Formats: sequence, C-alpha cells, structure tokens
Amino acid sequence: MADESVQREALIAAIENVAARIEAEKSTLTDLDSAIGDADHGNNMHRGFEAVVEKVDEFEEMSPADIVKTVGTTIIGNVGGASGPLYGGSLMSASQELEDGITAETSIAFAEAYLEKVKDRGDAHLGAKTMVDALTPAVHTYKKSIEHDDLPPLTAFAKAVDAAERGVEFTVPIRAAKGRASFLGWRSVGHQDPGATSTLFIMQEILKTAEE
Amino acid sequence: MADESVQREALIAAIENVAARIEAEKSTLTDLDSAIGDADHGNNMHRGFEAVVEKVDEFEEMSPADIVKTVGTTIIGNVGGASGPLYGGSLMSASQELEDGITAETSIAFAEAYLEKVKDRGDAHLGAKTMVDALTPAVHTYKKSIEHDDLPPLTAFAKAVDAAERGVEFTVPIRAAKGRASFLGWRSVGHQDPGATSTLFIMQEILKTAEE
Amino acid sequence: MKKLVNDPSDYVDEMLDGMTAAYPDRLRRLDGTKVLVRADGPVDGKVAIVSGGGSGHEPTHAGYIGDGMLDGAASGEVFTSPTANELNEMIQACDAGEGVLCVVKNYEGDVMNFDTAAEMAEMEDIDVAQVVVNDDVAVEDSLYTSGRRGVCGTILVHKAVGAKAAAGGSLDEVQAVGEKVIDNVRTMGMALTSCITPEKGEETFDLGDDEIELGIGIHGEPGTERTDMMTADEVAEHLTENVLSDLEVEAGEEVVTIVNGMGGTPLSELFIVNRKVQELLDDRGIETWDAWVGDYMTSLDMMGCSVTVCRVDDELKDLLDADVDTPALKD
Amino acid sequence: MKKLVNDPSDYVDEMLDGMTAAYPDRLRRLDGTKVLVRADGPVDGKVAIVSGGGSGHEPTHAGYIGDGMLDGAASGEVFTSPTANELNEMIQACDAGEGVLCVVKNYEGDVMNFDTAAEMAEMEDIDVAQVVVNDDVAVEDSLYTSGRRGVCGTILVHKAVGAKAAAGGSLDEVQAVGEKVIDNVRTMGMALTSCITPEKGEETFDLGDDEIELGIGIHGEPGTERTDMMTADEVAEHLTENVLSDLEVEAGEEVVTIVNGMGGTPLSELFIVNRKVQELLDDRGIETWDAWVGDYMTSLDMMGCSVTVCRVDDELKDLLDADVDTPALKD
Ligand SMILES: Nc1ncnc2c1ncn2[C@@H]1O[C@H](COP(=O)(O)OP(=O)(O)O)[C@@H](O)[C@H]1O
Ligand SMILES: Nc1ncnc2c1ncn2[C@@H]1O[C@H](COP(=O)(O)OP(=O)(O)O)[C@@H](O)[C@H]1O
Ligand SMILES: [Mg+2]
Ligand SMILES: [Mg+2]
Ligand SMILES: [Mg+2]
Ligand SMILES: [Mg+2]
Repeated sequence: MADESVQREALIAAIENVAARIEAEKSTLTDLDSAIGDADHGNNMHRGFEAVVEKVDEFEEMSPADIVKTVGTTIIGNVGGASGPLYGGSLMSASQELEDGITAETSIAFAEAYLEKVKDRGDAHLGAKTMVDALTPAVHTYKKSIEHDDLPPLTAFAKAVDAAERGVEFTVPIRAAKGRASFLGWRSVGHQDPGATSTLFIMQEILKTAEE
Repeated sequence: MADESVQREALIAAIENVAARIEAEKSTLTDLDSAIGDADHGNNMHRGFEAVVEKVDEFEEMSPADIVKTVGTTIIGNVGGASGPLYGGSLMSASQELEDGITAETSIAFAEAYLEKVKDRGDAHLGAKTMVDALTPAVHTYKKSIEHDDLPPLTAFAKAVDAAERGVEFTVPIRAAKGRASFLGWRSVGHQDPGATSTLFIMQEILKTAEE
Repeated sequence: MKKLVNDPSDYVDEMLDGMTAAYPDRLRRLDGTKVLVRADGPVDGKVAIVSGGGSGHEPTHAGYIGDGMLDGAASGEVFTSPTANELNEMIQACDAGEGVLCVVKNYEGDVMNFDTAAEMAEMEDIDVAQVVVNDDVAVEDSLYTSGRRGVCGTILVHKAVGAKAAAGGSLDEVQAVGEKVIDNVRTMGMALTSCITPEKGEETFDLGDDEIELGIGIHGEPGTERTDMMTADEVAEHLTENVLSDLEVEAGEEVVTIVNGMGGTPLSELFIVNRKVQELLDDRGIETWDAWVGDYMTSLDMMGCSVTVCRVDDELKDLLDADVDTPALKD
Repeated sequence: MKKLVNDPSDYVDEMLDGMTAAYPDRLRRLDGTKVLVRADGPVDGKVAIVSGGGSGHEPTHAGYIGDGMLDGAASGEVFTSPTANELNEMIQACDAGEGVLCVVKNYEGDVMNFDTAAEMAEMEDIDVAQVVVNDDVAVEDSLYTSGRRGVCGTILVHKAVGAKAAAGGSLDEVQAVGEKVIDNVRTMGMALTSCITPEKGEETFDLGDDEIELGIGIHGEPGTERTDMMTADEVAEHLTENVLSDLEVEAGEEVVTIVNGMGGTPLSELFIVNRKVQELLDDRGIETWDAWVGDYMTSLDMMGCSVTVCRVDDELKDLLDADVDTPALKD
C-alpha cells in the first residue's frame, strides 16, 4: 500500500466525503428515525461530522491511526445519544489496529475490532435491527474476499458495500430488539434502521473516495 | 288586552319558542362570538334558556310579571359572562313594569325600562357595537308606532323587529367600543355583534308567537 | 378536536372534582357550585381574598388557593364569568368577619357579575371591596374600549394582597396594596396558535402557518394585530418594549418579570424568551429582582406567551417574597 | 413549524441561558458545557445526585436542581443523550468527596454515555454509583427489547434519593433508596398529538384526527399501539389498569400518583384525568397518600399524559415528604 502521506490524504478526502454525504442525507436519516425512533439520527450524525471536519487542519500532522482516533473522540464529544458512543467509541478503540499503517491486513483487523466494539457496547446480536446488521455482513465479506478469495482490497471493499446494502434491506422486515425501535414492538417491522443506513452511507463514501 | 291566563299561555309559548330558536342558533351565535369575542355567546344563551325551560311548570302558577322576573333571575343564576347580567338583570328589573298585566302601555314601559337597565349596567352608548344597537331602534320604533301612529301593538312590534334587524346590520361596519370586541380595536369592523343578534332572534320569536 | 375530555359540558365540573381529588387537604368545593375554597377556611381574623372568572386559565384561579394567597376562587364555564349567585356564595363562605376583597379582571362580564355579587353580599352585612386589574397594554385605553383587559399581572395582585391579608392587613390596607400592584404592572401577550374550547371543538381563529397574533387576551380572542412569524427574540423584544414603554420604567428601578405560557407552549421555549427579556432589561439598566417563568395564566391549549413587568419597591418585595403555600405557587 | 425559537441549533443553549437568567441564585452553568449545577454546590459532606438526558422534557432535568433533589443535570440536544464528556464534567463538578449517584433512564444512549462517563470519573478517584430507571409498563421486558424505558417515575427517584442524600445518607444508602423506588414505580403514557422537534420542524409521527397513540415514551416516538380516540375516562382507565396490574398493588396499600402532562396538554385536562384515576384507586381500596398533577416530564409540545403509580412505605413517605427547594418542585 501507499506511503503514509498518501494514506493521510486519502483518509482526509474520505472523511470529507463522508461528512458531505451525511449532511446531504441528514433529513433522510432523521425521517427514518422519526418512524421508529426519536427523529434525531440525521442531526446527531451531522453534528458529529461537522465537528470532525472542523479538525481537518489538525489531521495534516497526524498518523492515520491518530486521525481515526480523533474522529472517534470528536464524535464521542459531540454526538451523544446511542450513535455517539457506538460510532465514536468503536472508531476510537479500533484505531489501535491501524498503528502500523493501513494495509490489507490491518484494515481487516480494524474492521473486526470495530464490529466487536459496537456489539460489545450495544449488546446487540445480529438481527436486532441495528447498525450491526449492516456491519456484520460487510466485515465478513471483506475478510473472506481478501483472505480466501485473494481479491484486492478495493474489490473486496466494493463487495463489502454490497453486503452492507443487503444488511440494511434486511433490517426492514424484522422486529427490533435493541435501540429505541425495540420499544415499538411489532410496529418496528417494515421500517429501515437509521443506524444501519448511516453505516452504509459512510461505507459508500469511503469506497467512492478509494475508487477515485 | 286578553285576560291573565291567556297572557300567561302566550308568554310561556313565546319563551319556549325563544328557547328553541336559541338552541337552533347556538353555533351561529358562538361563531359570531369567535370572530370578535371568546366563542361562548351561543353556549351562554343556550345554557340560560335551557334552565328557563326547565322552570316552565312553575310558570303555570305565576303572574306574567313574575314569570318575566323568574326568567331574569334564572338567566342571572345560570349564564354568567356579560350576557348573563345584561339579559337577566334587565328582565328582572323591567318586570316590575308588568305588575298590572301586559297592555300596550305597560309593554312600552317595560321596553323602555329594559333598554335603560342594559345601558345602565353595560354603560354602552348607541353605536358601541353591542345589543344596545339592536334594542334602541326597536324600542324607539315600538313606542313611536303606538303613541304617535296609533298602530296596534302587534303591528308596532313587527316594525320594532324590522328596526332591530337594521340595528344588527348597523353593528357590522362599526368599531366596537364596549364588550370584548372592543379589545380588537379596528379589527372588530366588518363583524356582526353576537349580543345584538341574539336580541333580534328573541324578538323575532316573540313576534312569531304573537302572530299565531 | 383532540382533548382529554368526556362530555364537554362536564368539563369544568370534572376538572374541579379532579382538583379536589388531588388536594383534598387544601381545597373544598361549595356544594352545588363551581366555587373552591380553602379547606381550613374561613381563616379567623383575616381579610378574605377571593377571585374568579371563566375557566380555561388553569392554574388560575383555584390553583392559587391557600396560605398567603386566595381564600376562594369561582370558576365559570370556559371563558365565561361565573354568575353573580355563585360569586355571592363564595364571598359569604370566605368571610371571617373582617371583610372580603374581590380581585376582578377587567372584563365587563366579570365586573358586572362581581358588582351584583357584592351588592348581594353587602345586604348580608359583609364588607366587600374590589380591585380591578387591567394590565394589558395591547389594548389602548380609549373611548373605543371598556378600558384595558386584566391578564397575567393578576397573579402578582393575588400574591401581594394575599400576603398583606395574611399579615393582618385591614380590608382598606389590603385593597390599597392591590391598587399599588395594579398601578405598577403591565403585560402583553401573543399567540402562535388559537386555542380550542371544548364546547366549540374548533379553533376560535384561523391562523396561517406563517402568521402569529400579537396583543391577544386570555380568552382565545384574536389579538390586536396579525403579523408574519417572528423569531423568539423578536417576539420577546416586541412584547417587552411595549410593556416597558407603557410602564415607563427607568434605569436603576427594580422589577419582577413573568414570562407566562399560554398552555400549549413548551417550558423550554419560555426560557428561550426569558433569556432575551432579561437581556433587554439588562441593556436598559433595569434590575430584575425576581423572574418567573412558567404557565401561570393560560388559555387552554393555546401556544404563545405573555411578558409581564411589575415595578417593585421594598413593600411589594416583602409581600411578593412572603410565605405562600398553594397548589400552583409555593415559596 | 410554530415555535418560539431563533436558530433551532441554538435551542438548548438559549434555553439554558434563559434558565440561569431566571434563577441566577440557584443555577450555575459549567463553562462551555450544557451542564447546570447548584450555584452553591458542591455541598460539603453530601453525596451528589446527578441526572441528565436529552432536552425537550422540561422541567426535567435542570428544573429539579436544588436542595433536596439534584446537584447537577446535563442536557443533551433535543431527545439526544448528553455526551460522555459532559456527563464526566458534571460528575467531577458535583462531587464533594462523598461520591456521586447517577440517575439514568433506561435508553441505550443514556446508559452507554453514563457508563463511559463513570469510567472516566472513576479514573479521577471519584466514587460513582448508578441507578437505572425503567418504569414504563407499555414496553414488555422481553428478548425483543433493551428492557423497559425510564419515564416519569424518574421524578420520584430524584426526589427520594435527593432527600436521602440531604439527610446524610452514604452513597450505598442513597443508591439503595433509588432501587427501592424503581422497584415500586410504574408508568404508562399516551399521546393525542405528535410533538415537533425544533430541528425537524414537523410532526415525528402522523396521527389522524380520530386517532391516539397508547404506550408512548417521552421522545416523540410512536407508542406501542394506535387506537381510535377515547374519552378522558377511558384513557385514565386504560393507563391506570395497565400500571396497577403490572405493579400488583393491593387493597389497603398506599401509593403516590402522578398525572403528568406531555407539554401541550392544558392543566384542566390533567385534572379531568386525575378525577378518574383517583376514582379507580378508590374503587380498588388503594389509598392515595399523595397525588401530583402537572407537567413534570414532557415531550416538547406533545398533547397527552402519563399515569404513574408508586407504592410507598414509611421510609419512602418520609423521603418524598422531605424538604425540597428547586425551580420546578417545592414542598
Ligand atoms: N444497542 C444497540 N446496538 C447497536 N446499535 C444500536 C443500539 N441501539 C441503537 N443502535 C443504533 O443506533 C441508531 C440510532 O441512533 P441515534 O438515533 O443517533 O441515537 P438515539 O437512539 O439515542 O436517538 C439505531 O438506528 C441503531 O442502528
Ligand atoms: N358593556 C356592554 N353593554 C352592552 N352590551 C354588551 C356589553 N358588553 C358586552 N355586551 C354584549 O354582550 C355580548 C357578548 O355576550 P357573551 O359572549 O355571552 O359574554 P362575554 O363577552 O362575557 O363572553 C356582546 O356581543 C354584546 O352585545
Ligand atoms: Mg434517534
Ligand atoms: Mg363571549
Ligand atoms: Mg365569555
Ligand atoms: Mg436520540
């Protein structure tokens, strides 16, 4: 993989693209959260990434691992709600896996650590209608595509995004067991999970940046 | 004029017709009061006449003066608001003029006393956009038709009703100076006064009963 | 109509039963009336303070019954003055021999019925005095009105006269305190939405999505002016400026302020308005001695607020600060 | 959207400024945060009680800061848990060396952020304990939920633990009182209308003119069930029956009840509901030791109410009766 400064620039570009996408999808996410939650997911994510983008200048001096960690702590410090600790805490903790730079190997380790931390914090199993349902197929597919199918990381990541998309769609017909949507009981069936959706948007933007 | 029991029956019939009319026009009156008041004039009048009708049995034993007085006290005791003391108090006090029965003469005295009492209680001059604007032309016309034009009381009263109608219409284009509508200032212009309207309805029913 | 209501014609009756059920140790209902009085009243040796008016303004009036404030409150139908008969029963039930002060808001219905009730009570040899509150600056006092309306400033009148009576003031002294508050208190209100009365079941006025009413009273009547939607700061400024200029408060003077909710306004929004009100007073060098924020005198479910400013001196500060123990106001 | 608001993104910030402007002697804002603490805190020798959660529930939480109740309250954005960083700052600012009890409502966001904050604070050698309130019986506690939600019963937890701390209870004792209230309190709520959040500016759920939501939480989320419009008595019955059967109260037991408004409901309607709630308890021989009626924990401008019942023994009665002096609750 490329050297640190190239990685840093790519990471910063990805972060900026993610932030722009979140801003553009703010009301989509909030509307999804209106249906089965409390109508703030778009605002929460937007507030977090707005704060992240304000730190971009500082990123120029940082290693990729530190950048990811800072994104995590910034989200923790600005978002609140369930998505704050889930996104922020997991980024912060999984960033350790990138301390030796971003390689095919470390990116798998990062993805696995991130998923583990989300599941741990949120205590959500697969099928509970949360972001875990988007993340799990994506992480499984990414790891398998590289380790078993020997695909290049970019191709593997494109497959992972497809997998996440199917995960998001899977959240629609099932009953929530975690998060606010769970309080709705059977009424949560038929609605798409906001957190799974924002996870997909983020992954799509990372892919788009990498492809450029 | 007819003897006391005939008068009593006519009076009771008139009261019942008035009560029915007020019930039928309840929402008309309330809607007028919504526009420039507090949306309760129909309910207030209805509550009062409902209570009056419940007393009809007692009326069978009473003189016309006592019936009118009881109507007045019943309204005072059940209506509240501005219309309670205005309608109720004036009926109560003017009923004294009927102590010697209902004649052309006593009916004029009653009408004048009633108007005086309304003006006195409400401190409203002509043109203040209140029930006084319906009452004044009616009382003046009634008195003049009998005393100067020698018309029979029924014809005089029909003229009085016409006069009241013109009074009601006169309330539309003027600015209120009394009652809740006065708080609206110029915004009261263009709306018909609820109290003048209920006064007209009452007179129309009395006329209708007398004509039957 | 979206209301927690059974038969609309039982609205006031059931509300009063719900109040006595909530505060059985504090409130007692006079049989067959819509009058609530202190459970421990009449209070020996004390001038009685009574108030009343249409319902729909809760916690006004009955929520202010108790030590240091009201001895009785008469509730009419929604937005309709109580009858003179009920007011008379209240006056009689509350009198402890020291006389009764009636706090009346300046509406013709209220004034006429209280006048009649006072006449009735005086025939029973009860000393009755009256103060008429007219704090609403939205209505100019001119040939074209019956004076200004009484609105949220009434709460400060209740508090001050209640304290004076509790402190043993005579009927004259208590009345004088009421007049003093009335001379020094001004209010102006606005509505974001109309209220819906239970009997009518619809908005009493239609307001566009981008319109508000300025200069409303507390009976769901339209205001003196309809304008485009404003920000909270603009609303606060408009109301405060009107109130201050009418009251002619000067730098260095001390005031009590009330940002009052009309019933349907979230408390959070009232605090947003209060922030600006206090900033404006600060800018003018006027000192807020005490700031009240909440629903004190409402119009059912109306969204909107009013701003009240009352100039205070040492006497009024003592009275407004004095002990009070009622369902809606405690010290 | 009809709100008294400036820039919606300043909503919470300006509301908090409006609160400190109203109660400068009582409340102090921690610089650069959305945390309010007692102006006279930390209180020597006393366990600190802190709470927090999303905004939009006013007077919850900051309205309950004061003697006998909370030492600090953290406000998140509207309906969004505060961040762990702010919660940590609050815990640190409120600790007087005797430890800090966090009263948390059972939402994953609140729980996760309070957990993280507790970890942070413990690294600074502060004793932190937690109670998690989950009084909402609308949500069955099953495989399919993250347990029940915490709603209006939280106010009674605040009151009881606040009293215990004021009386010198240790952190363990205070926590035990919190658990005891939680074991004995149940709530269920309903909505006539959706609320409108300032950022979204529209209803969070669409409800027909003849429909209501039963089993709502306090964040504008739809309820567990949508039904046809009901009368006030039917609503009271539905909520009360569900609460009582979950709590398994028996004849002869004593309870505190709360009929809580969701923010846009007139007080008059809450009393109409309370009337029926008390009638139902009476019918079952359950004794209401105290009845609260008002807006204690709201959802912005939502119309609707919740019914809370809490079983009390002598210990809880003493604590709920103890002195309290906060903007929103006084004794
Ligand atoms: N326990 C959990 N485990 C995993 N994900 C969760 C959990 N709880 C909530 N989420 C995710 O968080 C999303 C909601 O985030 P957000 O609306 O920002 O927070 P909040 O629910 O506090 O309002 C949900 O759509 C879901 O994907
Ligand atoms: N001072 C007054 N003098 C004469 N009539 C008045 C006066 N004030 C009000 N009215 C009449 O009373 C009517 C309103 O009655 P109503 O709505 O029942 O009472 P309220 O105004 O107390 O709600 C007005 O339309 C007007 O005709
Ligand atoms: Mg949410
Ligand atoms: Mg009227
Ligand atoms: Mg009226
Ligand atoms: Mg949230």
